[in-house]
Amino acid sequence: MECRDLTLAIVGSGGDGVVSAGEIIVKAAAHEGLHGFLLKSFGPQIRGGESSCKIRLSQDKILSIGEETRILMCYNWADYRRFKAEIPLHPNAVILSDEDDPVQDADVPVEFTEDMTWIKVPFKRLANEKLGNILTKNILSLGILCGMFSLPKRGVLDQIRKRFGKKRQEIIDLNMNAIKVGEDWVFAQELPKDHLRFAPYKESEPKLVLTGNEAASVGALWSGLEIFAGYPITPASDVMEWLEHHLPQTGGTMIQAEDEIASLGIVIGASFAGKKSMTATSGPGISLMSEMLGLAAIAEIPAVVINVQRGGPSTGLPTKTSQGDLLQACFTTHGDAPHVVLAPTDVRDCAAVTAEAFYLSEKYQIPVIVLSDQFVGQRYETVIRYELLREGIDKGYIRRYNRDVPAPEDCNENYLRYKYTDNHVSPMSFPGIKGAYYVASGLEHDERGYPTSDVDVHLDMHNKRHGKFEHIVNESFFRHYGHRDARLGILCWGSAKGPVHEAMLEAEEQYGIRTRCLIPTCLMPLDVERIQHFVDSCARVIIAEANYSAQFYRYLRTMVDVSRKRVRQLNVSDGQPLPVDLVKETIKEVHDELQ
Amino acid sequence: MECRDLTLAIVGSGGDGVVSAGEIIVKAAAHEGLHGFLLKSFGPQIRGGESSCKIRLSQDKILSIGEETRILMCYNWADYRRFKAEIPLHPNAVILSDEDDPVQDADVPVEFTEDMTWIKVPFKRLANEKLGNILTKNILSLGILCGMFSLPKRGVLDQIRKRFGKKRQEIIDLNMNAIKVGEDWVFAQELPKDHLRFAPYKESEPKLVLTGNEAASVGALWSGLEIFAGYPITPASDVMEWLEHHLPQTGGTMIQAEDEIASLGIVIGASFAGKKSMTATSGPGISLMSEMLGLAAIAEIPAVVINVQRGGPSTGLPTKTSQGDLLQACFTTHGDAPHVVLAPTDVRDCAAVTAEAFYLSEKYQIPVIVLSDQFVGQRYETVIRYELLREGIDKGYIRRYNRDVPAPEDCNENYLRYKYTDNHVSPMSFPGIKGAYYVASGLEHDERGYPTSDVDVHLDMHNKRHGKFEHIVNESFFRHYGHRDARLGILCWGSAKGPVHEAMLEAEEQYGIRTRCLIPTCLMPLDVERIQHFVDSCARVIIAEANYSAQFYRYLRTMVDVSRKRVRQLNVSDGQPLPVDLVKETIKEVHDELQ
Amino acid sequence: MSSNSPTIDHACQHKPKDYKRALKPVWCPGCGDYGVVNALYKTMADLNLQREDLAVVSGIGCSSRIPGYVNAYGFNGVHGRALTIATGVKLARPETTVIICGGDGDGLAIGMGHFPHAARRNLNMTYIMMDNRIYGLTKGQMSPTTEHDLRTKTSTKGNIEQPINPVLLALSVGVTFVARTVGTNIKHMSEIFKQAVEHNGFSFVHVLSPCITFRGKGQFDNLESRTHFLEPGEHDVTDFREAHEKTMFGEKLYMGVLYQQKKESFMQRYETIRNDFMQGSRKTVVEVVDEFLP
Amino acid sequence: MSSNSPTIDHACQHKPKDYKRALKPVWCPGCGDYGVVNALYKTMADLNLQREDLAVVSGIGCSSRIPGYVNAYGFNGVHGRALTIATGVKLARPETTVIICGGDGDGLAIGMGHFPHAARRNLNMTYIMMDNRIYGLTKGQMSPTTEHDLRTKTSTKGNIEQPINPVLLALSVGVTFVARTVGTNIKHMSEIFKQAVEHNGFSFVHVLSPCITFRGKGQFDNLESRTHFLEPGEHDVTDFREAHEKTMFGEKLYMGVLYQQKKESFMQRYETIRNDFMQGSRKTVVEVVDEFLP
Ligand SMILES: Cc1ncc(C[n+]2csc(CCOP(=O)(O)OP(=O)(O)O)c2C)c(N)n1
Ligand SMILES: Cc1ncc(C[n+]2csc(CCOP(=O)(O)OP(=O)(O)O)c2C)c(N)n1
Ligand code: SF4
Ligand code: SF4
Ligand SMILES: [Mg+2]
Ligand SMILES: [Mg+2]
Repeated sequence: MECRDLTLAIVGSGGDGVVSAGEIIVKAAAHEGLHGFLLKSFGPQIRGGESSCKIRLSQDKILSIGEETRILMCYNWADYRRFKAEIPLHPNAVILSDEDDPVQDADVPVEFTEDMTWIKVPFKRLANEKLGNILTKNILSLGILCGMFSLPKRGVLDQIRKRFGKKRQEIIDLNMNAIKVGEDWVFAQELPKDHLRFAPYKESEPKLVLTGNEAASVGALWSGLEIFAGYPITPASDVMEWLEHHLPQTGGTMIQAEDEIASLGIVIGASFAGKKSMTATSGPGISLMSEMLGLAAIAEIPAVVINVQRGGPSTGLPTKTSQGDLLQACFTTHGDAPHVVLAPTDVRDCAAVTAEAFYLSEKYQIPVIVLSDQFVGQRYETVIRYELLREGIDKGYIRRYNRDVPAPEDCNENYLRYKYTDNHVSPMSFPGIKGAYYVASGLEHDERGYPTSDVDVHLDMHNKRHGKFEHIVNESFFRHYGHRDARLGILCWGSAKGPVHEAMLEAEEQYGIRTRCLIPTCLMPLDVERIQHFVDSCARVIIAEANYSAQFYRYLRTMVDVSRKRVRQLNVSDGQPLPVDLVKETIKEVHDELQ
Repeated sequence: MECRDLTLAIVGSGGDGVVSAGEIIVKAAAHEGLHGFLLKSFGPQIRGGESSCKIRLSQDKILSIGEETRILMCYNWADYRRFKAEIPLHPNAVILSDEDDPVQDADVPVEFTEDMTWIKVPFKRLANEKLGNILTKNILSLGILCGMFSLPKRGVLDQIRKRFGKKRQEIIDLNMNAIKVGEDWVFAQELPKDHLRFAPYKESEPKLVLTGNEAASVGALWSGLEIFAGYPITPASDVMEWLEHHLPQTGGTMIQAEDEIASLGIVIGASFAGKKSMTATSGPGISLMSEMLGLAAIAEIPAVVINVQRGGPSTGLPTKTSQGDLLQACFTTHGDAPHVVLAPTDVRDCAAVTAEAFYLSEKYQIPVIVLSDQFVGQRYETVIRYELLREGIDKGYIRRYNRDVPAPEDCNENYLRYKYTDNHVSPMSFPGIKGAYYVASGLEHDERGYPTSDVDVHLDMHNKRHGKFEHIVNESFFRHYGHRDARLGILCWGSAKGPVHEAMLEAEEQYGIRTRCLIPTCLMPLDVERIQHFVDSCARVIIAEANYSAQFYRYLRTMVDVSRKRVRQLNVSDGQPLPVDLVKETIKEVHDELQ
Repeated sequence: MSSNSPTIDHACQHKPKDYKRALKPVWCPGCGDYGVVNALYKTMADLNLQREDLAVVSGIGCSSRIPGYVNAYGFNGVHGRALTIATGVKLARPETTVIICGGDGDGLAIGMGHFPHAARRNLNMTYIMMDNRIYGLTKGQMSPTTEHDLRTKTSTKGNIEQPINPVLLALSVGVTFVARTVGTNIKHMSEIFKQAVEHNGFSFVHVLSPCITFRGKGQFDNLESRTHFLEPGEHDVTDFREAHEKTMFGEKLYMGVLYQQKKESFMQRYETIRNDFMQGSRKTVVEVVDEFLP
Repeated sequence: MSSNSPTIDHACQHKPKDYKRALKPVWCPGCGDYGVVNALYKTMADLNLQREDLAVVSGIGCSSRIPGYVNAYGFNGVHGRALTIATGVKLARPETTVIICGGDGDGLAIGMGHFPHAARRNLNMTYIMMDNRIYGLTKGQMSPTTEHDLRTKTSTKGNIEQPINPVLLALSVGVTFVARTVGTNIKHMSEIFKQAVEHNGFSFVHVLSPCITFRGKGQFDNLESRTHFLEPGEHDVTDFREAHEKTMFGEKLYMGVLYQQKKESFMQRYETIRNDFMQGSRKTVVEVVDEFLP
């Protein structure tokens, strides 16, 4: 059987090299122009515990990790047990496990179906006997995968060359040889005629392989990021670690702060001084930034904050994904402080939306939170090189903005930092500019920036700060999929896009159900009219998201009239991305109810 | 003309003794069994700047400060100018100002109407010439007020005796004499026959005079508060300062922490150790507590946090009132963390609701935020002694709860700190209890409290933590006023109650409009059904609150179906309490639209 | 009531293993933190601490996982706030022995703001800082004690900041018991821990606890030649100036108790004050309410 | 680029009043902060700082109001976070002279966590702590420098905590310029401020600035007899041990520069590293993106 699209999982312990095997496969595929997608998952041990990779390779665009795994390569059944819930198997799955895994056949934690194939492979024996080095186990496994399932072998060899390129030739040779040993083992087996194979394809331009966190960093660099301050936290540290060298390489400055409050304080100070600045963190860090966020809002200072969401509450599940910080993003600070909340929908979007965050932040002098999450931030995805930023530019939603500064004739004692204007944005001076001195402050202030407790000025300033929303809404973007005339609508946000879109396609293919979907990139302020119109023009609406308390549903309701009867809430919170099957079955159910 | 109800304002500078004069009047009235109400307001100077008092005295229950001021006593017109917007004058106002205030008559910042009376009083001259001490000016003014308007003189004399009781006899005599000098001056004047007077009344039992912050502290003591930790912040510091001596007097411990994060950390630690604990702060402090709040939520540790709201965003307007932290209170921390939000409606309610906060917090092992504000927290109000706590007890909404501890037979290695139970509350052990050891943690955990990242356990624990809401809703209380069958409904929360209720009474008296009002004390979790029923049974609903972004309106909409058409939003944000007149006129407008 | 001297019940002499919880540590094989927790078990047994009167409090980090491995009360709080939570526990139950454990990042980066205040209060508790000069749990970023010029994940060209000297900091903010020990010497650690717990007031123990994964094998081996274990009588622990000398200037890296001062603890002082406030008897709520009568 | 030596434009010599903003201070008559701001004006004029290259940054408190009264760039931030904001300003514009002002509460209570890290980085900025040993703005609660046993609004029976010695703390965390002066002596203050601003690195000036309203008249009068103004040459500012001696043990309260160390500033170091990363030329975004090609 040939497939244009394959899902694969590798499971093992620390020393097994599970993750590097996974990365090599995806990069190999990308190298040959295929699409790839990779999720990693780890047990609680800091190092050396169980780890797993879920991989999807396809000749077509990939939207999600895919529900069930077609190929499971398991070095150790005890490790698999831990991940069982995360790695459901396809009824036709092919399972490769080590021939001398001590677990009794009867105790293998898999509910075998008739159509599954279970092959015991002498991983360890081959590595030790044929290659004399147990560490080659993962590489020879790649040889097995290539040989058995026609995975992109040329790419794999190329990756091995790159990966071990700086080591001694013997090591490169050893690994090249490992591929061969794996392949040879496969050729010695008797495989059923119609056994699973990746369909033949034509090589094309190599694709980029990167994570959402990397893409977000690229988006920031593209926008002109000059100062990054951060404090390590899973799953956001990657952003800081990547920028640690890439930011100075492009002329900027990266600093590791003493905590998250300091991170945002530094960002605000640097932005006050006229430089584009950013920080990145996860839930606990955002909670600590709550006060600083209000300062940026009232002092009207641009600042970009990326939240790579993880499972909460509190320290929660630091390595698992979640969309549980939406309401926080909108309402975390006290006292009617306006700020913007955006959410990227996939890896490529992380670049585009981060760039958009800088655009809005600099143009409207307002702090912006980018709600990414572990699912989109840490997965590897292939992206067409040209599309990473370019596609957004074509569509108009990737833009750069350089802050409005006062005209030279306004740079004098009469400079009004918080001048009332039509679009509520006032030209902003900063150190280095002669004459237009002012004091930024968290106190309520008048147009000059002087502290005041005048009740009328307070109200005017509220109006000024919130008045920007109207203009921002007019610049905000949506993603939409499906059929314009479908009666069944889906609203979702952020990384839920992938599973939802895939489920829509499957529901159409499988059940012939036509749907449409609307995804606001800009969550606050929200284009209420557009969403109201969408809701009103659907017979039923599914609102889908990966959190416990239906935050998007509740948030939409604050402004959009969505009667409870018209809506089907679909919210799941178990540390996993929204399951495609669940969305698909919900579509079916709601569709059937509509008949 | 005789009035059973008088509004009065005193305005002056630092040395003028404006505030003590105001306090003496209100306490004097309370001493004679009258009702009193007092608001203070200050200019930006740290000390010695302009200050004002708004006072209301009545023979009937007082709901609010009253819209227009009948009597203005102004030592200095320049000071009045600052407060003009806060102290609108009644068309029949009587104005007493210093005879040699340098301001030209034409420049006096008052739009005089025909029915106003303006009397120039030799405040300074009397103090200097008759009493030889300029500091007596405020006391002799009290003599003038008593003489001219029949204010409670016996009470005033009594208060002076108390206030100066510890000083030398000469000082007491001097001040007693000052009263006489003031009165004598009045008697020498010719007043119009029907001039304004406080109607004769029968003295009754003295009433308590206290602020909402004091009442909240009393409520906490009554509930068994043992540990208080706080960090100074206007307008919440009073709570800490009052507890500094009252808490040890009743056997507890008060500690000034190094910041708000530490305050809540200490509270959580003390509560983990089995003691009832509390902190109090304002907006900026709450923002800093966001992370700690999530810790209490996931570790299921009782904790009470009072937020005395002030004007925001950020440092904002530290001395002005606001209801701008509602959405923050509900959603400040990340990751679906459940906690409770309550709001007291008046001074007495501060005691009752704080007690309720402890009840819910201890019973359901959940953090509780009490949303007070500067308007209710710092105003003086008279309260019938018996009613302060007792009345609530009768009505069932003041209760005490002592935390559930594990039964002795469960205190062993098998103790399950987070055992799944019917009401989702698990008996909670603490240091001192033998055998039932456990580790509290911000990480997701299983029933034993052991860290886990198991997706199913995570979901079960979400269910456990959020499942409490159902039970809390069943215990939650509402305040309701007006006519059961009225078609025009009003929803409001917290300190908006006073102005709203007063406006309802006035609208009925003035326009014959019958209304009804529902006020949830428990904002999160919300008794959605009850509110839905209220909304559904009204033809129109006004939603009234003192903030910029209509937070209550938006919050209600997250769960209650309130179509935009049925609702009139009334939200004002200028640092002042909701104006009674505005509410009244809105009632009229909406009523007229209904016809 | 305020005496924090550990509750001793001679009827039942605990053994180190009695303090061990049946939960497998998440630590890497070879991590220094194993030694610390083992030394703690030993100290607890030596002092025969009753587990109901023992609470181990921490923040977040590899080192902060310790409460989970001790069979007593524990609190694994949020990052950097262990001292605040511990303060609450101690105020609430002065009879509880409170031990705080945590890393250099937890205590000196995000948690820095709380340390000097814990010192000023002098509550009777013990703070064990497990310093591996790196952020372990988040996988290898530089920490406030990372050596100048060292390359880490966030300083790939070398750390340009100066490290904090935790012992010097402790001395300068008034900690009343300051000691240093090393995670590879269980005997020395547990001896120092014991003295720290027995100290009446706030005690601080700086432990060099290696991170094998992100700082490599033998992280502190290069310090060995400089290390000097103080012998009894060799150093006058009450001499503040000398403590500074030994901390700042020496060629040697001194291990042992560097400073100890006798001073009333916070609870002892507070109880005096509380008695003064109470003047013989607790006020009732009704008495308090009646103060509001004008 | 990183040179922080104040921009001097001899064509235009500023006077103290040029730095004064036409905004009436909210301070109480007699507050020590008037003296500090006046000394600052003088320092600025002495150094002829160009106002476009001057930023005064603060937190919240009476003392933190200073930026509002200086006619240059200013940031009156949130409570306790002045150092973080100042760090951002300096990283963004190393040519700006950055002066941080704030109170004892702002800097040593809620803001404590940032001070040691500012020290470790050694960014070229000046931190002036106006210490009145009380929370002024919130009306008289005890602060981290309030004397032991002193009665305040939140310690009505006397403060039971030990005060922080800010100068000792600064020394222990590696501040490269440490000085003390007093708010009643404008000449001394401005002289010290000048040296602090001229120092290449992080400078800390501890100013005893009286709060007339909550600490009464002549708050520091009782210290006068102990006060000793250091004469030029009297004290070797490079001697760390001696700086400690003068800070900790003396009968005398020394005023003047106590310690100064020559060390590259953060920006100097960072620029070296950045050049190293750039290897001659800035990478473009396209070059960076292409690194993701497998
Ligand atoms: C508010 C917050 N910020 C960041 C983190 C991420 N984080 C967890 S542990 C840690 C540092 C660990 O270093 P250390 O305290 O030295 O402990 P170690 O792991 O080295 O023992 C960080 C930054 C967090 N959990 N919470
Ligand atoms: C987060 C936060 N907590 C508390 C406050 C209230 N507050 C304002 S200033 C201040 C302390 C002032 O003391 P200090 O820093 O010594 O300055 P001073 O007024 O004495 O000059 C406090 C507690 C605040 N503004 N923000
Ligand atoms: S990462 Fe380092 S500190 Fe953490 S468990 Fe492993 S060896 Fe220990
Ligand atoms: S309260 Fe004290 S510090 Fe504040 S302005 Fe007045 S005198 Fe100065
Ligand atoms: Mg560490
Ligand atoms: Mg102060």
